[in-house]
Amino acid sequence: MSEHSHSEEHHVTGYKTYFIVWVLLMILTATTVYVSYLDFGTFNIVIAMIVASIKASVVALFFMHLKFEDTFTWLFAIFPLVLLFLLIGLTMIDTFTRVVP
Amino acid sequence: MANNAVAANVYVSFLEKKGILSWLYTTDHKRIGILYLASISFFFLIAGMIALLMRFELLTPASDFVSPHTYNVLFTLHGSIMVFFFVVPGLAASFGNFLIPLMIGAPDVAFPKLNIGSYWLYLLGTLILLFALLQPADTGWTFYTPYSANTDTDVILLTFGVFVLGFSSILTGLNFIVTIHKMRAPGMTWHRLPLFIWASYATAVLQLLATPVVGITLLLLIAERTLGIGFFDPAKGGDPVLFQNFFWFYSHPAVYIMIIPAMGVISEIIPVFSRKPIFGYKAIAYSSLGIAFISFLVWAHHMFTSGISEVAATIFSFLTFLVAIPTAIKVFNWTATLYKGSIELHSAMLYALGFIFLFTIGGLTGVFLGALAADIHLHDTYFIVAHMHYVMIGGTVMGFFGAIHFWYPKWFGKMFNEAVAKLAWFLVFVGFNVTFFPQFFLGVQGMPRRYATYPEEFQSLMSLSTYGSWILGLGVLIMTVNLIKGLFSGEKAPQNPYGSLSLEWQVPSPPPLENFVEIPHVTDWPYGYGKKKEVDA
Amino acid sequence: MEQGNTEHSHGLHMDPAVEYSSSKFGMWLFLGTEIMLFGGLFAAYAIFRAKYPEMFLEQHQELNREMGAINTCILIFSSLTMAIAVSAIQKGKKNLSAILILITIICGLGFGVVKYFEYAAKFAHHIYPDTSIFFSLYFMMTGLHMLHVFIGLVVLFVIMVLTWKGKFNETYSTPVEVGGLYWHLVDLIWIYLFPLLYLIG
Amino acid sequence: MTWIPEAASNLASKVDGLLLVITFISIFFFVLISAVLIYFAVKYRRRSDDEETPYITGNQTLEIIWTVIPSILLILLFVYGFVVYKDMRTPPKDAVDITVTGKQWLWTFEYYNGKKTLNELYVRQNRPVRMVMRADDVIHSFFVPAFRVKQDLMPGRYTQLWFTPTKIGTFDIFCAEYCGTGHSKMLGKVIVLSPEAYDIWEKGVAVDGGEAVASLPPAELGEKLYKGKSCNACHSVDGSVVIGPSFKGLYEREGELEDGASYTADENYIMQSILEPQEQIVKGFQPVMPSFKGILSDAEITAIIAYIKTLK
Repeated sequence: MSEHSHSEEHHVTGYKTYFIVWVLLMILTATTVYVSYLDFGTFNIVIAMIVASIKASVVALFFMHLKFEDTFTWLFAIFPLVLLFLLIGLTMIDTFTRVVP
Repeated sequence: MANNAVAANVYVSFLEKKGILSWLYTTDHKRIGILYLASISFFFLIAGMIALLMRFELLTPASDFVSPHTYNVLFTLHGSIMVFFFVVPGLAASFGNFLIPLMIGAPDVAFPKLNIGSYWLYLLGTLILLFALLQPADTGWTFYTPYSANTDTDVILLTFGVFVLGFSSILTGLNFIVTIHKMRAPGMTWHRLPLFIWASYATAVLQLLATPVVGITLLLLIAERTLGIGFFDPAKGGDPVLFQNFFWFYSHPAVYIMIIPAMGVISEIIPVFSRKPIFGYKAIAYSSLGIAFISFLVWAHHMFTSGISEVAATIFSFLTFLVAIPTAIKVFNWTATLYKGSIELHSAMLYALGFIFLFTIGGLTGVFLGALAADIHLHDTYFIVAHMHYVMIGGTVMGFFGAIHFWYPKWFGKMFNEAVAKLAWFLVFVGFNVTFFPQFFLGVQGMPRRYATYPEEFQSLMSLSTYGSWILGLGVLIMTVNLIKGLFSGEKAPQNPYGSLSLEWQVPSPPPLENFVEIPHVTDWPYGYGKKKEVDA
Repeated sequence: MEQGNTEHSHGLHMDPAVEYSSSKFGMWLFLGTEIMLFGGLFAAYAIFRAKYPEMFLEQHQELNREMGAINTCILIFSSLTMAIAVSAIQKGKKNLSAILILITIICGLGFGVVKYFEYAAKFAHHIYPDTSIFFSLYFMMTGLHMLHVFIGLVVLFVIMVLTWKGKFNETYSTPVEVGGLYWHLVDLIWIYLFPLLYLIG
Repeated sequence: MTWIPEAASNLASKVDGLLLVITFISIFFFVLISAVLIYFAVKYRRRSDDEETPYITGNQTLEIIWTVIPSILLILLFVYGFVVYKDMRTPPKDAVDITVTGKQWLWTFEYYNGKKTLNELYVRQNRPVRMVMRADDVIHSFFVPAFRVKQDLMPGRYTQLWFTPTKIGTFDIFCAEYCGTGHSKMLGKVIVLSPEAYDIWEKGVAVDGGEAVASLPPAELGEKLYKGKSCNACHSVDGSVVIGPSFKGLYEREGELEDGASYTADENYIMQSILEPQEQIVKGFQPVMPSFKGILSDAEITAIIAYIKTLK
């Protein structure tokens, strides 16, 4: 309920974790660049977005310590993304279902 | 309740310090609240006078007082100033600032420096507005493209001013959310929070997450005028309706940024003057959050005739009806709170009751506009104008006036003349209805909005509306004079003139510098009125 | 309403633990705002990309994939150094932390230099923001991102100087951490911009 | 004055039905709430300062009732609104197309046989019409209150609406989307003719179909055209500058053009300004006037010139 009742701990992440995360990020970057030279049709963008989302999640979870944050921080990290999807989704529905006389 | 009494030698009122710099550099939330209150009231009066000029022009069908272009500039300024300089900061920034720390038992907001920084941003926005007045825009406050991208008037400065104000609003919202999360006094659990806090919280979330979208939209509009990008320009492959989608993604939630704090105010005033616990606390609290969330998903009901797709129109119409439900729940709960109460018709209570009355009309006429086929006929007519003003004046402004009359003794430590306040309320209430009720009929008959001149068949109702605006103006004038007079010659206010149980009334009037001599331990909710409950004396 | 006795609290300042968690929470809220600010552009991207797929496929060839990839690596590396800088200050290693922030800043400047050459190349080919919807998006998205990089650099510079001067230590490092969060967001947005603009195949 | 304009299209009665139902529901709830509010405020008014009040904090059953009942009503209203809307948005197969162009600040209507009219829309009673609409500059909105139809005209793409006029008569067209200085002058008329009258109009030579007009003296006809063809949206007759130069004292006025040349507003200059408005822009004005070629006949131009001559 009251998230400030217990004292906040500093989660000091070890340097090693960061390096592992970094190596992972570099591998993913290499992958996404490599894939872009191949032709999968519409799947190119899908793959690119999945890879980008994995990278973004890793950055958020480890570099930004989201992994160690409380529920409300998670809520406010995720809610804007939900809204963004709704903005894009509903606007797309409008734009691509218009009847052309 | 009385054991927070303060020894006279310790108590220093927050108003004690004098000098303009002590105001401009203050980080005290109560002073910042006053700065906002003064600024928004100033802009309310300015925009109100512009409205009176417009109504005067509309007394007759022809344009015989100002030219059509001037009229267009006037309604643009009236709309922009009222929306962006008055109602959006409005109750949230003024009373939110003053009340949130007091109500949750905190010495100040979470980030006091950011708080005054937000006010400076607001001032910067007003400064930009001043320059924008040199060649004022004539686009309407909605800045629809492509008109706003092509007109010769200065759209860039005005939109940039709004952009800056947007950041002020975002930072204020951010500050409030963190304050409500992190600064509550021991024992002040979520379900013991006053409903004004719930309302402020819902508002702050909207400010935080909807405002940036209008920010980027206005930046894109500025880029369209300066760099020649074409997102909204059909000649370049863009889509003017996209602008409307983006604009209303903010501006519909913005309507709730304006009205939810007023709902919070009503939820505070009614229990105190009924001496009854608020009816359905959780229903009111969670309906604020419900409204806030759904309000993100209804924006295109402003665009049913704009050439959006039928599928989208249907989805948005459905979602629009959903937003009516939590609103209705609030109205029913307020009304039920009065049941078996001991009702005192104090001027603040009159404004609160007026709010319910007028807001119900505003809400019900909203149902017309949510229903697809009815909206097609009513959209962009005076029906919209009337509906919007019933919600914004009948709702927000009534709530704002109610809040001023309710917390005035606490904030300034003075009393105003209650009889004059009641008279002013009567004039405002009557004047408002005479001004705006005829506009529903005008709208149904097809009178379009934003017309500098109009066909003669509408004259009788149009001039009736103008006469009403004079009564309304007189009421506001009397109220303003009464309140200002109270500041100088009012009686000294007691600590808790209405016997309220909320925390802000348990400190002296005006509150001391850091609110509480000792941070209170809260053991109960603030609505424990009534006889089954032992109230500690 | 009962009000218990706590100690006299005049001149009260925030409990450091509350201040720490407030600042971090506040920054996360601000990042939410930033996501929505870019959100308008992402939404515009989604719509125009779906509307004019050929334009996007054809015109993105004008962009330099290698430069984009290099910039991605630079930003990710700068995120790494920033993350370590936060851990370092939390372990009390002020000088290490300051040096790592300095490296972060240098990376940020490097990013700006690469971007400068990219823009210059575009202008040399007479490609401007009003050339097409795609380039409007390209310039607006990368331009707004660049603006954030600059703001981030200024913030980091101030934090670096303060770290150097020993204002932070293992018990108080809030600004370093909060500044770091902002810098990671700049990285995070670029992680999406890079494939969306450079890698659509 | 009636509360709503005469219902003159097939759609109007359906919309009115919806409006009426919502009005009744609204009045019911409004009366309910205000009656309860006033009753409570009077009955439970504070009589003495030490009155006791009960500690009532809520009632689950009531909450459920006043959540569920409005929800059901609202969903029903949504469905009703949608059903009528679907009708409004589905033109019948046999509808006749009329192309509408909105431009600051006039309406142009183009019929299937190539006929063009300005600000006056001629339709045949009981024949469905589909309006295919487009704006030339900024957004406009085609609104006929008597038909209960409204649709924005967008630049760069077509939008549509349809209706079947059911009553013979003349009805207002308003521009309902703010479009600039002349917005409130962007007015038109729908003229619904009986099938017989419509056939005559369709074959007729005069563009605005009035034999009476032809017999007017030129200056009077000119004045009629000045209002009917929206000249008045931009050109005043009292000397004030709206968008274009005022007609007052225009005849034989001398002045400077945008390109520095000088002009004298004689018959030829005025005629050329009507037909090729972009050619000779008077200094200080914007090149915004549309060409009236094909819209005004030579005789009508002569009539307008005659009218201008009377404005000393």
